[in-house]
Amino acid sequence: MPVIEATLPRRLLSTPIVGPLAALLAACVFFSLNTEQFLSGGNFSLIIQQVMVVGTLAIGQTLIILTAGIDLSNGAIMAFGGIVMTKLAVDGVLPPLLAIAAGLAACAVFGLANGLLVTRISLPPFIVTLGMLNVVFALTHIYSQDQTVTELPAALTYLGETFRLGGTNVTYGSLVAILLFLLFAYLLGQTAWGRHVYALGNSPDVARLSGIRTQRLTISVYTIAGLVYGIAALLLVSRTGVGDPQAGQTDNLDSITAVVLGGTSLFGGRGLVIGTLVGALIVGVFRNGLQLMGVPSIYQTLITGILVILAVTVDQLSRRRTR
Amino acid sequence: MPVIEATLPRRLLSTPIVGPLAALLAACVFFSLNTEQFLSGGNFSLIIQQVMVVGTLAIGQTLIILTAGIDLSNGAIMAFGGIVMTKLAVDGVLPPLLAIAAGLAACAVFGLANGLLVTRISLPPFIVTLGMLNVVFALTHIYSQDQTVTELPAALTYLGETFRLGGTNVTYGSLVAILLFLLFAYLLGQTAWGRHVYALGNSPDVARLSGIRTQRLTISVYTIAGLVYGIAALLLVSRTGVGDPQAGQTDNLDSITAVVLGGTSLFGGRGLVIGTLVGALIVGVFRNGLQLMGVPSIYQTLITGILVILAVTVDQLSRRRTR
Amino acid sequence: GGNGQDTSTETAAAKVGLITKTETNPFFVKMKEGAQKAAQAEGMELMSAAGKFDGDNASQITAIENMVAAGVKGILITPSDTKAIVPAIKKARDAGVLVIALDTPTDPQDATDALFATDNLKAGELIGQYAKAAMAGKPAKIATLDLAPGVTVGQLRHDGFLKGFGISEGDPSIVCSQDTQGDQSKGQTAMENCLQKAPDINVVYTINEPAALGAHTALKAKGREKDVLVVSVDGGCTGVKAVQSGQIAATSQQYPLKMAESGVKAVSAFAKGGTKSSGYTDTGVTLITDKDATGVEAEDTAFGLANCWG
Amino acid sequence: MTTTPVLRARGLVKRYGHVTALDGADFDLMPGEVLAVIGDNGAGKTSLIKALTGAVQPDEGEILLDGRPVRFRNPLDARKHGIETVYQDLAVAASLDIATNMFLGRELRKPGPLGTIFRLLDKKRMREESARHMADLKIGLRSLTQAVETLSGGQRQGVAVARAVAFASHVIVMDEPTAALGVKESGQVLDMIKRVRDRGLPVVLISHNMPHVFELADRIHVQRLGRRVAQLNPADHDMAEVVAIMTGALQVKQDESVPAAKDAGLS
Amino acid sequence: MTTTPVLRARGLVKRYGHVTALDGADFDLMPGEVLAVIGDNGAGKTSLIKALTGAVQPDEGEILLDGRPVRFRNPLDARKHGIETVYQDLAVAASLDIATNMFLGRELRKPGPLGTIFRLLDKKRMREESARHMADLKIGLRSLTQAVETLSGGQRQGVAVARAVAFASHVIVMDEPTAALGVKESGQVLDMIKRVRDRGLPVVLISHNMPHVFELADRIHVQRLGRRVAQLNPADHDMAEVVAIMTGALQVKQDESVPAAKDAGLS
Ligand SMILES: Nc1ncnc2c1ncn2[C@@H]1O[C@H](COP(=O)(O)OP(=O)(O)OP(=O)(O)O)[C@@H](O)[C@H]1O
Ligand SMILES: Nc1ncnc2c1ncn2[C@@H]1O[C@H](COP(=O)(O)OP(=O)(O)OP(=O)(O)O)[C@@H](O)[C@H]1O
Ligand SMILES: [Mg+2]
Ligand SMILES: [Mg+2]
Repeated sequence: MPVIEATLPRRLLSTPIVGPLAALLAACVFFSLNTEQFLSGGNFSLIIQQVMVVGTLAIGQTLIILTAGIDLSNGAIMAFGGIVMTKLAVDGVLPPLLAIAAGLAACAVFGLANGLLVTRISLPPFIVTLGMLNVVFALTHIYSQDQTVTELPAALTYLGETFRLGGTNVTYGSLVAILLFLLFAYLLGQTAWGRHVYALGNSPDVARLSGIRTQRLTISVYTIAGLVYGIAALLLVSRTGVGDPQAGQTDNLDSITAVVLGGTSLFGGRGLVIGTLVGALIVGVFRNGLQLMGVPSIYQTLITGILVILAVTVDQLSRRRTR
Repeated sequence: MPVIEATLPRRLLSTPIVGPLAALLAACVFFSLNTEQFLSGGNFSLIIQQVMVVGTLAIGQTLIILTAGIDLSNGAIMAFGGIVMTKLAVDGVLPPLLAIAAGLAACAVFGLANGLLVTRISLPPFIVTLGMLNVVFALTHIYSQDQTVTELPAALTYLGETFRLGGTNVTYGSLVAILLFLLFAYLLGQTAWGRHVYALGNSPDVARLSGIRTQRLTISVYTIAGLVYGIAALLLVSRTGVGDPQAGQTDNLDSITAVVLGGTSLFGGRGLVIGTLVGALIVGVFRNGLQLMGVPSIYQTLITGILVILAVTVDQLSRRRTR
Repeated sequence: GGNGQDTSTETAAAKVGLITKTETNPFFVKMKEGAQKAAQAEGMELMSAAGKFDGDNASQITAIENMVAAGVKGILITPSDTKAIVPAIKKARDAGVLVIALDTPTDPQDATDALFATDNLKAGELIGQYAKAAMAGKPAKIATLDLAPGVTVGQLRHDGFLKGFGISEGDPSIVCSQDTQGDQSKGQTAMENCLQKAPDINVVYTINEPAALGAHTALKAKGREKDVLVVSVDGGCTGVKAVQSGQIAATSQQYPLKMAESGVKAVSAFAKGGTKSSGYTDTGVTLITDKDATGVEAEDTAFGLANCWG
Repeated sequence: MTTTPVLRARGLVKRYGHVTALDGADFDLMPGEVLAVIGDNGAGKTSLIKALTGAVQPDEGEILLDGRPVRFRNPLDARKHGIETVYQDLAVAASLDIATNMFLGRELRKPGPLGTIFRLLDKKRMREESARHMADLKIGLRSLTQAVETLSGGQRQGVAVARAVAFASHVIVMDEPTAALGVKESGQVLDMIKRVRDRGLPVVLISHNMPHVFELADRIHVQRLGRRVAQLNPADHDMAEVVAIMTGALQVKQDESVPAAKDAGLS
Repeated sequence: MTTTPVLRARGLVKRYGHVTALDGADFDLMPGEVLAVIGDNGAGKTSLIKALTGAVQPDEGEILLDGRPVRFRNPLDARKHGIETVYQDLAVAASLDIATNMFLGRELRKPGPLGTIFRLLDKKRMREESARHMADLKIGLRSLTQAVETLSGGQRQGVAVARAVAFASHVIVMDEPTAALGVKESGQVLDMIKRVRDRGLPVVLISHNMPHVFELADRIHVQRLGRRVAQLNPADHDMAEVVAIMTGALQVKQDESVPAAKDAGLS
């Protein structure tokens, strides 16, 4: 039998990103028709600013979910990282750039701890990160003494500054988040490391027997995810201008929502990080659009819930058709 | 080769409940030695009262996790059920017992809805129940208009009454919760339905090809879980004496913690509902004991986090030894 | 942020935004109702938003941005994080939006144009003074059922109570402190464990009335409901009724409806004539009790029920 | 038309996305015969028997059981008609023990009210009966309460085969039942198939093992590129010829209406 | 001692809980030979080769590669020594495509800085090389970018075998590589094994298929109850005898120190 490459349109249809993209477009069209203010460069720039923190957390979450894991501790780790970098800088313990580096390192260390527990003792990621969530949350409040850190040096809020792009103000932070998505799309799609992550999520046994050092790989994934949460912490700090010990408490589920809306399978091994970006944008567009329409917030919660289910339903049904 | 039954001690050691039980005992010994008030019938009765709501939620959670699902909506469904039964009774729409029945039915209906979405559209349980969490949460607040329902008729608080058992006051609610655990231990261990739940969690394909109606079974599991959440709602109402729209917001993760501490695998197909009881008690004993020792709340969070990880670690290591 | 310029036409009603800490706490629900009514009276359109939990700063920032983008004239906000919200408020004000803090001041207070609020420290202080007087020199064993780590209101009320009672943090008379998230069943569990730890507790400070009712249930189970003094803050109708029936000895009543009404009116005035209101308007706090303790100014529950919210 | 086929299918089509697994396949199983289904990897053998036993729904085509059109919506439907199947790769539930697997989906309950009202399982009887069935197949196992995941591949397959043989009342379908089995165990399965055939029950046997096929089969169904390309009587052809037909090296004129050797199966 | 065994093991023990899978097993693979490992289901064949290739750690015993003691802590260690293994049941990652599976764990990077600095994969070259290897085995596949989960069982096995053959430089171990394969594909795998042997590479072949064993094997290692009970020269025994030894019906005197037919393997 000859080796035939699948024709392009078919491959496109079976790509898991089509469903989420369609949902995003539909939402944008709907809100453009129903509100005056939705369709503008400024508003889109705003939406991106609003989702970039959860979106960045969701990058790390994507990595972990691709390995068939899950991370409930990412929001808490981000909050801790934010406190570390702001407090060290404001207290004058370290110069701002080193303080940022220390915050990133702290996040990476918690990621590493998750990874070690998942691999060395083979605990389920759900329970490891659930425990870590409590631990890091407590450490954040103990270390910060529950005080919001203010009056940050400029270096910490630099990414909150804007530059003009085609008549619209865009923050450097948005750009960093987008670049991070592209970087991880590259790493997952074009490098051996990415291939191994997918293989690991498919079947740890097969991956191990194929000569992949699965423990080391898993640890690398959790540590890199931790580092990405550190970047999310920096984005959050630069966006809000403060170090906030209360940050991120619902971001674990929000980031998982983004990943799943983006078409990544919670069973691991299937998904695209660019889908996660789309998923995060879907949530952001809905929150922004509903707000612009003046929908009361409890109904926003209701609609968000329905839409999460609806979006994955549409995605699922469209995939079934192409099977 | 002859068919030899495994010898008893070995079987006992490989039973997944030994680890959790050991952890529970260790905790009890520790707190007995470190506080004066821990070791008393009254205190144990108290701990059981405190964990019975989450424990009952965790029964439903166990069923769902055994099918390799997960339920993030259980606390929200319970809150809704509590509001329905108290509001209908207090507003005089229905006599108290019928109001209770309506509350149970409402919970079962949400369970059914979860089950239908999981089976008919084959959506991942995580995302279905995450969406449902938002939907039910919003409905609870819309329906209750955010008012706590008070001045309940006696029927609704009857299970909060106590009877004396060996010198200790025990609530009827505690008894109901314990009986529920025994009932589900029976259903899972001694009936065909239970076997099918385990088989389904092992591999849906194998279960289906073995002639199990997997869709119907899954729907039955989610619906029964919903009904159990309804019972949890009644226990909560009878314990607190009010219908509280704010109830249960962290109970989803708490119930999962109980299930996992009880030795049930998040991958489905392995676990015991009695383990879940032990898991719930571990959490309750720690919260109670730490409080008796006068540990500040934030350190309690820290210690709980560490202990969740530690308990599953010990469990995992002990299992590894018997492999 | 702050790029969403005002594109609304003259015919459309002017918009006012209300951002509360959470969307489900009856206190904020009442506040929203008051704002809704006032907005209708003023011919304005109300937009509302809330954080997902007490202390959720990020959601409040997002809400401010979206409201500015929607072209509101003014924003009323109960800041979840008094410091962390300041930069976002500044951006909104730079975009020409009037920002008024309700219930809780920002830190610094002049980060908003105006503040319509209750003094939470004072609310705590009142019940602290009341408890001190009611104990009449008896040695106190105090349990505090607090909110959650790091939430400003909780901290202020707690500190106020201690101040009113005349003790400081770490005083040996405080025998048990527990977080309750302001939740009734968590309040009950916390009280049960406190009683287990120190059965002779005789004063209970609670962050709000649901926690107080939870504590009452726990006390009742131990047969202690008669001889333990429970004090609280909020003044919701359920709470005042509990004071009336003696479950709670006293509560500090606040007036969310008044805050919201005044806020909407101020925004309306700004939208029509451009006058920005400023400064601090105390919407008042009143101690409600039926068991007068000498020397502490208080109103009875009849007054409380007439003025309660929720 | 002297004999009605027990199981008959016409024009079955099954597509998976852009792959057509079945492309108008026919099928006939005569009473009491052992029908071997052979074909290259990917020829659609598994797809064919999955369509016949309710495990997948064919996109087109019809299925007749004892001459009557049937539609199996799921494997249980087929099982209710006495059709037992050993599926390739998907035979047993890993964490459950052997006895539970044997009786999965048809558990025995205790006699009396314990069973009817309390739905209590009769574990002892299920264990005993399992032990008996396993002993028939002479599959050596250390313990029947052992989880299936601790068994070797061959032992697992043995459990699945023993189950099908124990419960079939109409047709047995086996998708490569001996693929993972040792020589001794394979021999036992083959003996078992013979015994089943001697009971008068027809057997569909998918196998790549030509010696096994020639040892057992009364007729051979040759599947190629999603359809039946020949029905052969093993007595008329030697192994090399059959393999040549299967791989497409040799073409045969297909006698469509009447199964090529419809009376060969009556031993 | 004229020839050093390529791979040698003495007294391997592996316990799983209360099951002893390997009970002091010995093993010898001579240069350039095809060594068949046969035994009943559960005899410990898979456990033996897993211990030899780093997939599990034996509890006791030693392993020598070219006469030097080695310890493989994981399959990668073994692979680095040029030992390639096709594991029973666990060959491929389901959601990844064929080319990715072929090169899993040893991906090719683009030449130049794109590869060294940017770690960019050379997908085109991997696809081309995979296509070449698959063509060698004549396994018909519609598309190399197809996910492996859409392949039939046999096609999957083909991918795994092609991968091992493509990369082995020292020893190839195959655990029932033809169990799921069709006649044609089996033949191709057997041909492939012969070609590998002709290159001088020794092959360990676990199989239940006696005709295949007799067609290929230079020596036969008989595993029984967790240990090696005999090493046979297929020229000295007929199939029935070998099967009898395997099942324990016949006992042989074991010549321990010198492999029974150590020079038979040099073709
Ligand atoms: N679930 C599926 N999704 C996509 N394609 C499939 C699926 N199942 C089977 N196929 C395709 O259908 C074709 C027929 O597969 P089938 O499993 O029926 O073959 P087979 O004859 O049983 O092969 P084997 O002898 O290897 O078991 C193959 O090309 C396979 O790739
Ligand atoms: N992971 C495991 N846990 C428990 N027992 C195991 C495990 N793996 C293998 N065994 C046991 O070890 C023994 C040997 O198994 P092994 O898989 O090595 O046999 P085998 O010779 O390869 O059999 P087959 O021909 O069926 O593949 C069996 O009795 C099996 O039950
Ligand atoms: Mg097949
Ligand atoms: Mg094997």
